[in-house]
Amino acid sequence: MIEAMPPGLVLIAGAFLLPATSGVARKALVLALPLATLGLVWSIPDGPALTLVFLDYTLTPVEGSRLGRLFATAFALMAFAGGLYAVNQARVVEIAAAFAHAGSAIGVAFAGDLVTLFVFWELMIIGSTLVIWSAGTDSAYRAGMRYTLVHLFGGIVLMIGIIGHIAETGSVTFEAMHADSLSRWLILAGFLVNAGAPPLSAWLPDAYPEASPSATVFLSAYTTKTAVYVLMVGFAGEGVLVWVGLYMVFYGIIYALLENDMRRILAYSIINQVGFMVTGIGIGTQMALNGSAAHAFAHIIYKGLLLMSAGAVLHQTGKRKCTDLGGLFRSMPITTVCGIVGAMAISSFPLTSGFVSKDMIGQAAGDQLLALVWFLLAAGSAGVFLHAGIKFPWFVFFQKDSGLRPPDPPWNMWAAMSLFAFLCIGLGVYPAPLYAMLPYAVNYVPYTSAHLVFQFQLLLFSGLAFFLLLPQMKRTLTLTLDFDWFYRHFLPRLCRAVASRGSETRRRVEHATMTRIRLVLEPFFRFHRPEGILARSWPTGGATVWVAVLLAVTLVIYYWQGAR
Amino acid sequence: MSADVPKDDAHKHWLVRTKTIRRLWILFIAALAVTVLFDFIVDRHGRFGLDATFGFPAWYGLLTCVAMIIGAKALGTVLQREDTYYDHE
Amino acid sequence: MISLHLPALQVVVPLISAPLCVLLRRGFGAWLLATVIAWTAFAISLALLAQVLSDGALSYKMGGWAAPWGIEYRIDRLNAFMLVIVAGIGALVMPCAYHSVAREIAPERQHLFYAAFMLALTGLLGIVITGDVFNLYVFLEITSLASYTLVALGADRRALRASFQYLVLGTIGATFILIGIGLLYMVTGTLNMADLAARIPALQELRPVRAAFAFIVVGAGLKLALFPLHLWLPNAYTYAPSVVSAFLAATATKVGVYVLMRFIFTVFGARFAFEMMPLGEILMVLGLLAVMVGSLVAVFQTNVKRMLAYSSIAQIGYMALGISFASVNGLVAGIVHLFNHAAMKGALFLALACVFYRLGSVELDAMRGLGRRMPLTMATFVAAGMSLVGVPLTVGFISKWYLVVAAIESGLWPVAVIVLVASLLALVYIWRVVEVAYFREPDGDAPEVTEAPAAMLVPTMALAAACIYFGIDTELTVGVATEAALSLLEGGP
Amino acid sequence: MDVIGHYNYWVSIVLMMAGFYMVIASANLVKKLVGLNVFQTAVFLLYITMSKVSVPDCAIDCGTAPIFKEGFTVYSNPLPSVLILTAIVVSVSTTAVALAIIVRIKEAYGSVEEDEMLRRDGE
Repeated sequence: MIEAMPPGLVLIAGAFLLPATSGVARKALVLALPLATLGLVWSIPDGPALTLVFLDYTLTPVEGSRLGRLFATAFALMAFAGGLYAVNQARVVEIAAAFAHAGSAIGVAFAGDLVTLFVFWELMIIGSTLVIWSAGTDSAYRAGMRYTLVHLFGGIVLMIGIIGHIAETGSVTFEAMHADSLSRWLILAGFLVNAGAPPLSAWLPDAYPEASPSATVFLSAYTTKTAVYVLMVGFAGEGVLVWVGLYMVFYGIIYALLENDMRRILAYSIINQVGFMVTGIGIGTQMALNGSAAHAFAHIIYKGLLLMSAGAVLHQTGKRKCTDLGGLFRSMPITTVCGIVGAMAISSFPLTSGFVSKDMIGQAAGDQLLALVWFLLAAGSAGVFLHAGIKFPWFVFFQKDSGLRPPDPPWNMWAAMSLFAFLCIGLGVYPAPLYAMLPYAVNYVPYTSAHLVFQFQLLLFSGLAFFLLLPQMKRTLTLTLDFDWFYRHFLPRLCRAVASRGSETRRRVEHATMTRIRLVLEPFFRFHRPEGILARSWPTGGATVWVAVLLAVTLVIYYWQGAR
Repeated sequence: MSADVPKDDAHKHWLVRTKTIRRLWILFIAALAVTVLFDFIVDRHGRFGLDATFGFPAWYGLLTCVAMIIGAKALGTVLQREDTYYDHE
Repeated sequence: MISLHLPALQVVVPLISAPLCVLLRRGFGAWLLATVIAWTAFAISLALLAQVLSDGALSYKMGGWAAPWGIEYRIDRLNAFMLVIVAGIGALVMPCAYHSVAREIAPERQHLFYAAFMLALTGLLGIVITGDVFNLYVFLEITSLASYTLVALGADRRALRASFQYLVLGTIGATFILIGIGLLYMVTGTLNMADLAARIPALQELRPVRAAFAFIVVGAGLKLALFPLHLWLPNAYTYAPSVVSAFLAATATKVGVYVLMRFIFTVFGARFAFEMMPLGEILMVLGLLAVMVGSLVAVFQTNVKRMLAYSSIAQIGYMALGISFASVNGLVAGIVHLFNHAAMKGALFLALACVFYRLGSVELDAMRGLGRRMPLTMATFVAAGMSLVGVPLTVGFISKWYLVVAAIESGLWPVAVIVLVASLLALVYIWRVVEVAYFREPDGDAPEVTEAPAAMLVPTMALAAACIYFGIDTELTVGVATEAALSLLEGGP
Repeated sequence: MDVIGHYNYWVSIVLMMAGFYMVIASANLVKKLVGLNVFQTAVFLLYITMSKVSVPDCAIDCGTAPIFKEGFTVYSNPLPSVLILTAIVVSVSTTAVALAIIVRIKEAYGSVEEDEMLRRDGE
């Protein structure tokens, strides 16, 4: 019976349990729940493990697969490290929400049908919104609201797509499909919203940096990677994804280069990294899919690490802008080292996890002789080093001395960082366990002399470009307009304009109708009705006018219909 | 690298002393040279021709990075706003 | 023996209890009687549903007079289901009423409150159970008169204004229905629904039938607060006593929707309403407008009760939309949503009754930090609120799903989009409450409050639990709704 | 169409519209209520008028009250009159409730003019 339970439910149930506990019990629970989930994830065999009937459909809420297990493992690991990182500092509501979010993401990774997938998909949105809100600030509230709305919009697109797909095929199974009809295009679009694909990508850098230090760590792992997972299952080899992915790669780099907020730099860099994965999915060969899966796994760890180090800085200094930071390596050595390890890993420096995962995608592009894709991916790799590999550690830990001398963060935070730093290097040195988890057999050898030389040249000369153009990279107190301008600036104004027009119109209709009535009937009633009083409208009168209007309209329509 | 006044150097962290920085630059340039020189002994067997040229990753990485930085700056002139832009919602 | 007369007892028992409440002259005694009666009515309705589910539709001749001349009570799956909704909400609201009424209504009026409440319940049950159109009108007026009184008992003087407005519009609506019934009688010579259904197809070219149709649809539209005939509703729900809002929001408009369905499908027949008359288009346009306008206005309210009132208008729009598809899935969506909305709005308004009982206000600002001070109440509110949004694993999701399925079946993709976008707006206004209650600190001078009394909390939580339970186990609700929808579309009760 | 022959329907419709107009146009709650009553009365007339049975070859409308009497074979339908008695009861009750509410409004607001009430509530 136990293997029949969706493993994510452990975390979700735990989320409801957490607020009821306190003290040591709560801490023990925070650390134990993800590990229990991890155990459960590995106990689920391949194939459908549970079916149930819901509405008119037979669902498979739990279906084991290699790929699902890989993602679920990374999600559970992240929940553990994130829990450790947050256990003493974060509000309990934040950890609870984060666990619900993680549990739902694991639920998606094991969803065997589209309805289950959608259910967990929506639960993820709720969990993540609460994670953002737990920061308790006004800006977090507003950003969280925008975040939810964008995601629920994505959810709408997805739901319509799913229902349309079920109506067309009669099948609820979640399996490989092609974007060949409106409903499947909608499913693809719904997935891509969560992946941070254009044009709605702005939700990510908008919302994540507003959350609390530990909350951002949690957030970085689930939403986008779940999207990568579902794209990989549903739309592997869908050509358009190559270009979507490449756009994301360069979008992330360009915006990160312009950004001043350290966690927002990392947020753009998430889009950039997911871009690599999406490109891999678009290429769709076994090598490319292995690369995307491995990169997603590695990415969850090193991006978690980077955001932990940024979070540690924020927690210790209360500052988040690069213009306010700098020179922190003096007093925060552990954080600095961990941050650098994360930066190396994201740039796929040899001996880090990024090195053994990302270039599988480039290799796949090369094998398929996709010249343009290959060259762009190489340029993207260089750009990663530029914006995340150097820019982030340089402006936070080095550059000018900001005068700040905060100590390293509390033990649980640096323990979590050290764990992930260890994993980043461990997977880079000994990638066999990771390769063993990948969906297809791996025939890729990362450590060849050609690959090493290529990578060193590319990265070091990117570094040269950075230092040569350092004056150009000077931080400014600015933000960069993105698509969110439309719903943060333009739409609210439009709505306000429309709303005032709307109530004005209603008033006018009521007014005009009553004036008409007056014009017709005035002669009969003039003797007892002072001039002008009819021109005013009273609530009951106004409401009654609508009754009359509706009755008249329906009568006319019905008679006309009869006369035809 | 930085334009700090040398006379305070003694009080500074060793990593940001002018001398250390100069040494780091020398080390960096040496590393650059070594990686390029490795092109003579390692066959990187390119697939598309251009990527087989001498020191391709080096010059390609440098050029694309310069291009990306310039591109970003150019875009920034259009899209950057004061960071209080959205505060008056 | 008694089981034979259950249909009559369903109406007669609460009807008799009303004057008894007046005679008791004491709040507590009247409350006790009303509670016992409400639960008895609930038990009867459950027995009737069980009977109908096992034996099919049953007919009861009031006073032993045969059908076309006497009044017939005819109970099929749809109205058995409706009876359970109405009586169930009545039964759950009564335990809450004791504390809430004690706080909001003067002691010398409390027994009258219960009398009016029982009359309202009688009327609603009567509308649902009867198979005679004129009897339906009479019950409609019994409910309406009782509701005007109940609304007028609100503590704020604006309740009086709201009640009067409700009275004027409600009377117009009921009179429209009366006109429609008269026109139908004029051409068919019968008042029995089954008879009408049999005779109308031969007469549907006649103008009086068309006029009757227009009058009845508009009249029922007024009763169910279909946009733009909803203007009485926000004030009435906002200023009425808390339990009255809960009871009316959960039942009265639903019964209005039921009346509309009954007339459209049983009396006039789907072919006449949707093929000869463009009712589908009209309901769709009005439903969509209701959904959008109701939700949008709700977003900007600061009084949570008012916010929920506008949300009700939007939810009624969903039901109208479900009817407008005139397809099985559309009707299932409409009927299931009747039940779902009753459960979630009941829970939400009862949670607000708890809040009002402790805080004396349901303004958004007053609810700061309430999540910590009244955790169970607010948890209930959130659960029911999520259901309103249509989050998966709640009842709201089931309705939303069927509505979208129906829209896509009919090829109306944009309608599906609007339905779902409006659920986004629902999230916005529910989120506002969640955010204020859980993520804001209370003002320094906020009164120290504790959890609401158990008598109020338990029914509220029971309704919220229903919102979640029936969101997962849909066999009863969707099952009954599907069969009811099928029989409605076939025509005839 | 026989316009004059249907004069009883026309009366009923005119009354209905007049009542409706009063409900819409009057700010005074009592006048609104009177309008509502006129509106309902029009419906009573409609019901009564339709119960009168007319036969084509009769000199005048022939249906008589439903009392058996020699010489009369055509009787008017008694049922609508019965129905409308019920409706009249309903209408009286409505009026009573409305008047009670108006009395309380007068106590609470000191006015029965809708615009005045709105102003006193500051809306």
